[in-house]
Amino acid sequence: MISFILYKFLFALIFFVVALVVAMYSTYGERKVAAFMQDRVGPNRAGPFGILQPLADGVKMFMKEEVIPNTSDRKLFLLGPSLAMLTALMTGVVIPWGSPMNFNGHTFPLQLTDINIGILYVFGVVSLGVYGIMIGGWASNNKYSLLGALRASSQMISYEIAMGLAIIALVMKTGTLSLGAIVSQQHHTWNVFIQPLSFLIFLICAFAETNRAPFDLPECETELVGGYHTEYSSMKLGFYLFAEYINMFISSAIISCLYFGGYNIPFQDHLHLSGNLLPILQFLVLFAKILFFIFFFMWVRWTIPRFRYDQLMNLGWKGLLPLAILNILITGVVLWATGAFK
Amino acid sequence: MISLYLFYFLSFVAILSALLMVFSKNPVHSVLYLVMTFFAIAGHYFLLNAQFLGIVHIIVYAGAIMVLFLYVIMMLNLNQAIEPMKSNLQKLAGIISAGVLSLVLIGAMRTTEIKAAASTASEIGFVSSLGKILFSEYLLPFELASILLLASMVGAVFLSKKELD
Amino acid sequence: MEILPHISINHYITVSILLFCIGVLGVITRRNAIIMFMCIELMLNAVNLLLVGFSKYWGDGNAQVFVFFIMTVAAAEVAVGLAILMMIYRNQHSSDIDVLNRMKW
Amino acid sequence: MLTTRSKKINKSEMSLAERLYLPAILNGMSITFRHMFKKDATIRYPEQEREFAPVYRGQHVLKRDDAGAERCTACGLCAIACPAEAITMDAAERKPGEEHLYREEKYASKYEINMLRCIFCGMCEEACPKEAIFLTDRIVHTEYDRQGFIYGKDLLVEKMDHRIDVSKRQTTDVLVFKKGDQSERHNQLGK
Repeated sequence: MISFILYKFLFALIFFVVALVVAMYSTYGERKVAAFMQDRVGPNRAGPFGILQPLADGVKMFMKEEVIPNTSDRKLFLLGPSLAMLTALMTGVVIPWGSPMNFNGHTFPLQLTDINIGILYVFGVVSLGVYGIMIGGWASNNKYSLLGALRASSQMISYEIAMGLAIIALVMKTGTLSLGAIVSQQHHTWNVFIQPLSFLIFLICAFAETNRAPFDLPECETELVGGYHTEYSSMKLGFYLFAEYINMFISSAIISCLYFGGYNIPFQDHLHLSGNLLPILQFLVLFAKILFFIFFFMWVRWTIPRFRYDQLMNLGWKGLLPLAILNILITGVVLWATGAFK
Repeated sequence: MISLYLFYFLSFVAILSALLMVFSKNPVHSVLYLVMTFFAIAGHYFLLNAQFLGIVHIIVYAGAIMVLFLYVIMMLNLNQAIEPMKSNLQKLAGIISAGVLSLVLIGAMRTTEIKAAASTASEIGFVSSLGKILFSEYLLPFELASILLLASMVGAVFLSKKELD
Repeated sequence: MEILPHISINHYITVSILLFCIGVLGVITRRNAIIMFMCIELMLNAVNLLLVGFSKYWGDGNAQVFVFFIMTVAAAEVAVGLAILMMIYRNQHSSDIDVLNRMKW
Repeated sequence: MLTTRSKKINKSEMSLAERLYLPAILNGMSITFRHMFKKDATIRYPEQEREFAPVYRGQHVLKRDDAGAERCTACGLCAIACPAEAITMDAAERKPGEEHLYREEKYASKYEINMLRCIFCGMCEEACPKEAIFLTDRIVHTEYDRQGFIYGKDLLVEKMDHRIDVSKRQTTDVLVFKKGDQSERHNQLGK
């Protein structure tokens, strides 16, 4: 029992560290990708190729003067970034990182918990993500922050619906809500080939839920100064930015797990891997998939301009929502025709 | 024993934050305290092994309904300064009547005899068993609920349109 | 009487009574229509908690389905209710329930 | 049509493929992806420096003649020509024994250019009848206060042991043009 708890604790700790490091290096990656796409070099001063840049940024963030506006709601002002960070990190609990490892007869699952409503859990935590932004934006007592907060909440609620409906079509096919089961089902065929429309809708909604360009209206520098984090400075601002990158990491992980086979390696059976080598390879493959999607997020950000607000709402309610319902309908008909319902 | 302590902890959080919700002057604080209450109630659901309801409770109440409340309060810019308050006498009367109500209800509970439980199947709260009931016995109400949601959506859009004519 | 080790159904009844009464208290003492609305949500949730408790007690899933429907209705109610409150606010520039003592304006 | 670059805009209804956005988005993404492998347009500045163009106009210099006497005669034509009104000067008369310092009988005792006002247009250079002021390929350095940007003679007149090469800007065309200009002017004065 104690060793079990210790293992889980250690696993959670490792996950946090990995998530934070990935988030840190995403900031570096973002600047590098942006630079490459714009025929520039990007950060290259701190360390070879600038790989120490995130550390320098972190030190800078910590050293900066912290400003808390006089007119702000102090407690909620502090609560905002912490909530954003908390909800960003909470989702990672259900991601399966590989098949279980074996050490002298003991099995160590590479998943923190495989609750049988894993997808609903993810969905629940994602729906809480808006609180960090709303509370921070409101507590700043600044009109730009408030506008950012309002935009964030309406945007996230709108896209949550389409996201949920997209997942429902997937769940109809998989027949389970557990992420572990969904990943192991994709041993032969990835879900993206079975549910391409669902994947597309989920991907677009993931952009909207993480407030990434082209859906970054809550922060929208050109219209709202800095949006919900206008009044934030120092590490509290860092928390907001970090939460965004962790969200990106987690959404990439969820997309890989739901649609791209998770830790499954293509043609895994032909490789004849055994023992603990397989989980390690699987972890690396999943990580590669995640990194690809993080790159994809950045790629899109530096390609597509920001939506206008009415376009955003139109896309969500008039585009993605009917499309998701249509997808459910098609899935239902196909499942009925193939005799999956008994 | 752990479950008992958990029960007391969750109940304490639920009741305390509910009270704070009623008594805090700032509407935004009220909303956040109510969210906390809902989390405690969701915790109760998990304790009772009603996983599906617990997570749906969080998604629907904390994730959607309370965000909507927060949204409206922020949009109308209701704050402490313009918050209408009742006189202290009215408040006292309210507290007394609510207290009396709770006393009556608890008294009624104490004198009522509840039949002993038949069986405690542990899997009733799971998605699969709940889904079976929902889509067999309660299929018609389920469909009606979807129509109700659609109607309310249309109604909300219609009501919040600025120009009706 | 026990539904979980050391927890009887009376525990849950008590908690839900208390939550319900706090909801009633809020409806009586507050004048802000939105807060009153939230108190009504709290009362609904007290009932939900009781239903889930009894569902566990009897080992019966029907009560949980009922809770599910209550949530649906609550969501619908909130959507329409908040829209109405917005309309009232637009006309009255106040969310004070005591202002709404006229039948028409 | 004001420019040759103007493009005809098609305002007809969008086709289904266009309304789907996706093809356009994919096209855009392929463009950005291709740019990832293109050669950088930037240079690493402190290590690498870009060469100045031969016509670069940087900080001014007040030239001395070959013997080391200042060429400027404080005629004020540069100050009149300056569109930004950045140049001021005081004239003084050369005393006997200062022939090795100043080429003409009159010289500028004070000559100041406000580098914050200067737009580096090169009009002073054009106006100068004595080949005294030139714009060079040197960069005006930053300062912490405005006073520091008012360059006096100490900064503008070239040092004896550190002559500044302005042959790049002193092209034969310029010389011929200026010579012709001067002779024309003399002719006009003669009339």
